[in-house]
Amino acid sequence: MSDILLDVRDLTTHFRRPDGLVYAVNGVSFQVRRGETLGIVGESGSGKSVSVLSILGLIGENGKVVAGTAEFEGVDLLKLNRHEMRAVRGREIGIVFQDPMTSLNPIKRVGQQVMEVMLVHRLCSKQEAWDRAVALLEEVGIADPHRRMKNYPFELSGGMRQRVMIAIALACQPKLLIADEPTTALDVTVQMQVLSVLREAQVNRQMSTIMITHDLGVATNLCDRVIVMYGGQVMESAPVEEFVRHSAHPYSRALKSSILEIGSRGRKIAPIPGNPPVMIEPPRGCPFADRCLLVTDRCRDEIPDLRIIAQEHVVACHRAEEVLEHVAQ
Amino acid sequence: MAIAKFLTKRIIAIIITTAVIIALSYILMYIAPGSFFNQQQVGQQAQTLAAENPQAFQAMMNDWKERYGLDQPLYLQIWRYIYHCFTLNFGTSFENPTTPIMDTLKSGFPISFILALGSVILSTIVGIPLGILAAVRKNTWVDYVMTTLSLGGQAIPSFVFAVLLMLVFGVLIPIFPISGWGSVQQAVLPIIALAVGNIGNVAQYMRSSMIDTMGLEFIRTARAKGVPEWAAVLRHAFPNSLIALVTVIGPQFAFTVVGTVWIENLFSIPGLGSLLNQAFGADDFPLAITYIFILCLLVMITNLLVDICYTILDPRIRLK
Amino acid sequence: MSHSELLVVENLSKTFKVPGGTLKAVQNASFTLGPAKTLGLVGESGSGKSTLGRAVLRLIEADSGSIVFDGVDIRSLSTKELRLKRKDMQMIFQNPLSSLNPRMTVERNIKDPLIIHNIGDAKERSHRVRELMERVGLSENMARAYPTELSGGQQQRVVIARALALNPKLIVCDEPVSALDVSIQLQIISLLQDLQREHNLSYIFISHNLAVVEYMSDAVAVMYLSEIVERAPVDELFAHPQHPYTRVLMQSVLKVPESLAQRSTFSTLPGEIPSPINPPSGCPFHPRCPLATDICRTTKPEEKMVGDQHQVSCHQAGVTAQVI
Amino acid sequence: MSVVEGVLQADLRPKPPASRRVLAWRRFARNRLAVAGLVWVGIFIIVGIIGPWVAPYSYTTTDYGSANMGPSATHWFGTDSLGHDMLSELLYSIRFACIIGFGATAVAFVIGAILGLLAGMMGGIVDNIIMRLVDLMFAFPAYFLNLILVIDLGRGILPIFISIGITQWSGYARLIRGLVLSLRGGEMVEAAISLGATKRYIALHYLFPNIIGNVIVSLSFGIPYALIQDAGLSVVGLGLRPPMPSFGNLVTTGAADMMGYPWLLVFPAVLFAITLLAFLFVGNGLQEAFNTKGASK
Repeated sequence: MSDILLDVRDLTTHFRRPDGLVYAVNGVSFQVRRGETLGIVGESGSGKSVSVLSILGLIGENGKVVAGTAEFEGVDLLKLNRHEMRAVRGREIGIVFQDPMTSLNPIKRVGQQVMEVMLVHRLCSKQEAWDRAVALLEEVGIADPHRRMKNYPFELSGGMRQRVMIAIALACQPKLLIADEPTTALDVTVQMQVLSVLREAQVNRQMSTIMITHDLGVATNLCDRVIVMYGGQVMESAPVEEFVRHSAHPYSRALKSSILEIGSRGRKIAPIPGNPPVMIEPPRGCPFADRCLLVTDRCRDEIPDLRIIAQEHVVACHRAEEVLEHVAQ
Repeated sequence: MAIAKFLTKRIIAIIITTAVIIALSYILMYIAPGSFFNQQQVGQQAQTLAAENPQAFQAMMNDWKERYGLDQPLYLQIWRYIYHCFTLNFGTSFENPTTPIMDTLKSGFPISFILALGSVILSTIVGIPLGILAAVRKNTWVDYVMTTLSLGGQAIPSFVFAVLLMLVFGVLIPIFPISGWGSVQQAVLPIIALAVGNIGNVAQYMRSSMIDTMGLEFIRTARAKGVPEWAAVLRHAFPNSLIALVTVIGPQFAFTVVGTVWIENLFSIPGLGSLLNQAFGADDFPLAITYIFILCLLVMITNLLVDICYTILDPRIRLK
Repeated sequence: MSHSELLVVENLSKTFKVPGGTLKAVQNASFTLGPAKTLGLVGESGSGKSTLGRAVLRLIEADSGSIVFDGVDIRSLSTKELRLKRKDMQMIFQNPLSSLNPRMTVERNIKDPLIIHNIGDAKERSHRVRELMERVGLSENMARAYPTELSGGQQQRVVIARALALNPKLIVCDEPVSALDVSIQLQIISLLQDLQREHNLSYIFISHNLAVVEYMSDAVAVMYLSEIVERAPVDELFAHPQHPYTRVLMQSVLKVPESLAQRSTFSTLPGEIPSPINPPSGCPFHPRCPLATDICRTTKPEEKMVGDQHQVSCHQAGVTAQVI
Repeated sequence: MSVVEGVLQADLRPKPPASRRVLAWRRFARNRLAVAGLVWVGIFIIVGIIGPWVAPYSYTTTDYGSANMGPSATHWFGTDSLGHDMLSELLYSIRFACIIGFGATAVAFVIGAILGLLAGMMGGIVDNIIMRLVDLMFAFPAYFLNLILVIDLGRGILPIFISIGITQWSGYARLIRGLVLSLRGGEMVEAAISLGATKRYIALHYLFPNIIGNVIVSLSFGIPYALIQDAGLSVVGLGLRPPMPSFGNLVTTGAADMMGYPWLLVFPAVLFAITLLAFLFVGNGLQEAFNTKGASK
């Protein structure tokens, strides 16, 4: 059995808009190993969500994968027909979305919604599904699960709803859990609760997790490996320890210094100038070039390839070595 | 308990509103120049009587006024009518002083009701699938054809459509009778004529409601669970869209009942509509008030039912 | 003391009527704010921080309490007087797009306060708008664009320019960076700080993010369930947080760890903020508080001084300083 | 100078100042049915204005000698049982339909807008009273109120469009109140208040421009609705007093003779149907162009 669970190569996804194409994802490659938690970090418009959701065909009717492969246990998900894809969704790969307020069907009971995923994949009888759903709710930390099964989503708090979403995603014992900004819409204390539920589930179940987030703090505290995306491309990918110490992409470093931590007071801050790109033209050169302090003419004309600069550490920057040298000094 | 309180509140509101509407209608008819309370209402013979024997005429007029309460002050007249309406004692019409209006209602109302109900059921059964189909096939020719047809259905008033139906299926290809009432065949054309506009309305509303719902995130969740597309549409999107649709179907029923008056005239159906010309064309105000009372009550009861439907369809809404 | 203060708020309370009863949005909030200073108002959703910010500007009418701004009792002003006074106190919103008029160009939006208060002639106004746009970092060619055509960061700059147009003394910033990307957040924070220095602005800076509040503020008030539970100068608060809730909030700010060993355990409070319609008895925080004792369940803690200008409402404050 | 402004200038990509109106028009123009509808409506209005001058006969001209004739060179659309020229009747019908359709909608809109604005801006007891009135109007079968009002006011053009207007205002009132309320509670108006704007200024510069799109859409659906109401009056013989022609009158009399003289029915019925359809297409197109929801009736 291969160590790689999901192998995405050269994924390219476009969106059709009335005023033209949006080049959302441009040749993204990444791998997810068995049992690992992968963090994909980026700002809005970086393509972090699209690159993962397009593998499962969940990007809406205007989005289209135009190139690439995504092998999940050796099977290219992008070549599956509708029927085969359905067998993967929810069964092999579970997903937790950002906003628990809108991600649950407002007029169906919570229990039904957890049971549905098991019944759709014909895992068990209705009775058994009920028992399993109760156990799942308990696992994600919902008190009094028997009563909660009969509640409607509007009767639950935001944190509880997100726990229900996690229960749905875990219900079929998926090999991969995708969490798309699962804490962004929640209060800070509740964010902590949900992160801890996710970490526990990941440890207990030995599954792989992809954590999509804009928050470098979440990624570096939760994940084994971090991928930084910008302008629909992978900028850098490294194990978390390597990443926090030796990140080699100017964008990664800028992102890190953009995070205010307690104790930042009085520190001189240097915001990244400019705005994230709107990808209405095909990429030409490094997408970060406009905002990069180290930019050269080459950066504007030539898309940097992902290069290995240390073990398991790849970076897409023409001047990565200089960045590292500069840090070392 | 909550239901009892809710119903009580609503029923009181219905009674008050209906009473206000009766009063308003009465006053509006009372002030109408030269109609409703005109002496002509007592009939042709009375005119000759007035010329020949003024005294006898006066006596007859007094008798007539007394019968309809016209000898009393206006507010008492209004009160009398409200009271009579709620006790279902509608009296007799000017035109036909021997037959109680209630008898006419008993024979006419069920016919109009069946027509309206039939058309609403037909339009719901046909309109909902059409709307869903158009939503699922959004921006394809199916959608365009559906949208155009449903706009067409709404644009053409039911009486115009009725006339066209009579022309085609009654005259050119005579497969359905175009007048009378009593057999199932006779009900076909009028019900279709009434339903066409409603079908368009329901279909278009269903379409836009489904498109909205299909764009919501819980549909994406359903897909992410591996739910087949048809189930995402029918089990998740449809029930949520239905909530919005109830808003349209409810008032539509009442509106259709009004629409029956035109259709009944055209198809010579002895429903409530046949009385309409008499009530308003011949200024027969006891009949007119009865009409308004019945329809107003129907509208309000439908609204009440719609609200109850909401609470059944949507757990978030509680009876208040 | 209040002589040197720009803003003195005392015992401000606001209750809303809602279907299920009454919602106490703000209870007995008191604080002071000096000129060119920033008060950070931190709390989670439903803590009442936004209501408090709006009540200070009388965008929401408080039920009781007093607001003295610039020596004037704001709550006793007539509608007309208040309108004129608004020149001195402005607001910046969380969602810039929804606070701008979508049917007006950027230029017209920024010019709006000048038109409302009839300041300058057409030429002077245009000149002022250019000046403001340049100052907040908007290029001239955006003047004729509509707000929806700008990015979130640019929209927030328009809002800031509009608030600056009248040369206010106080700006209430309600989560001004929460809706923005990380890199843009820092730009806006930096801009707000520069503007504060240049114009001697005072800010009430409302945020759920303790790190941002720490960075911006001179003093911080922590709100929980419609009450200010702890208030202190920023250094004091972060050095000696007294309220258990403050400490939890501090832990909830994730920092990028130096090594795997330093990673957060995500330990936190159980439960979520209770409904302000039915607040718990005693201390509002007791159902979630790890230090809660019987007295916390029954008796509401009084505000007490635990250090220089450091106030806290907690029975356990000072008794236990151990980390939660 | 801070880092921010210095570097910012570079990447602000200049955008062409595309006006919202232009964008809305482009969206509308993409909808071919809507454009076709608009063309028809345009012709309809022009005919409504010049019709009486180009009409070959007056609607009062009766010519028993040539009654019930089919379409011919002298009478393009034939004649009716009184020898009225059908073409002329139709041209006058269009004129009267224009006046009644636009007039009734204007009356309804003026009443609805005033009450809706009052309810939305004042709130409290005023809002309560106006909304109870709206509820009452929704419960009152509009058609019957219409009939009574026509009986009260008479069967001329002016009384008819006033009557229809009086029965149709509640929808506009509810729409405008809803829009005002949703805006009034929003951050945009809050921002305007914090700038020190007066109520009048807010209504004029903030509320009005932001609700006008929905209102236009609603009006475009209101006109055909008023025309249907007008025709409905004719069905029970309470439409425009003959000999004044109207679509309702023509269709109703045409239907009575449809076996013998089908042209008397076909021309007015088809013309009427196409006109209503054209208005609906325009309304639909506007709805998409302004991207408004729930503004239709």
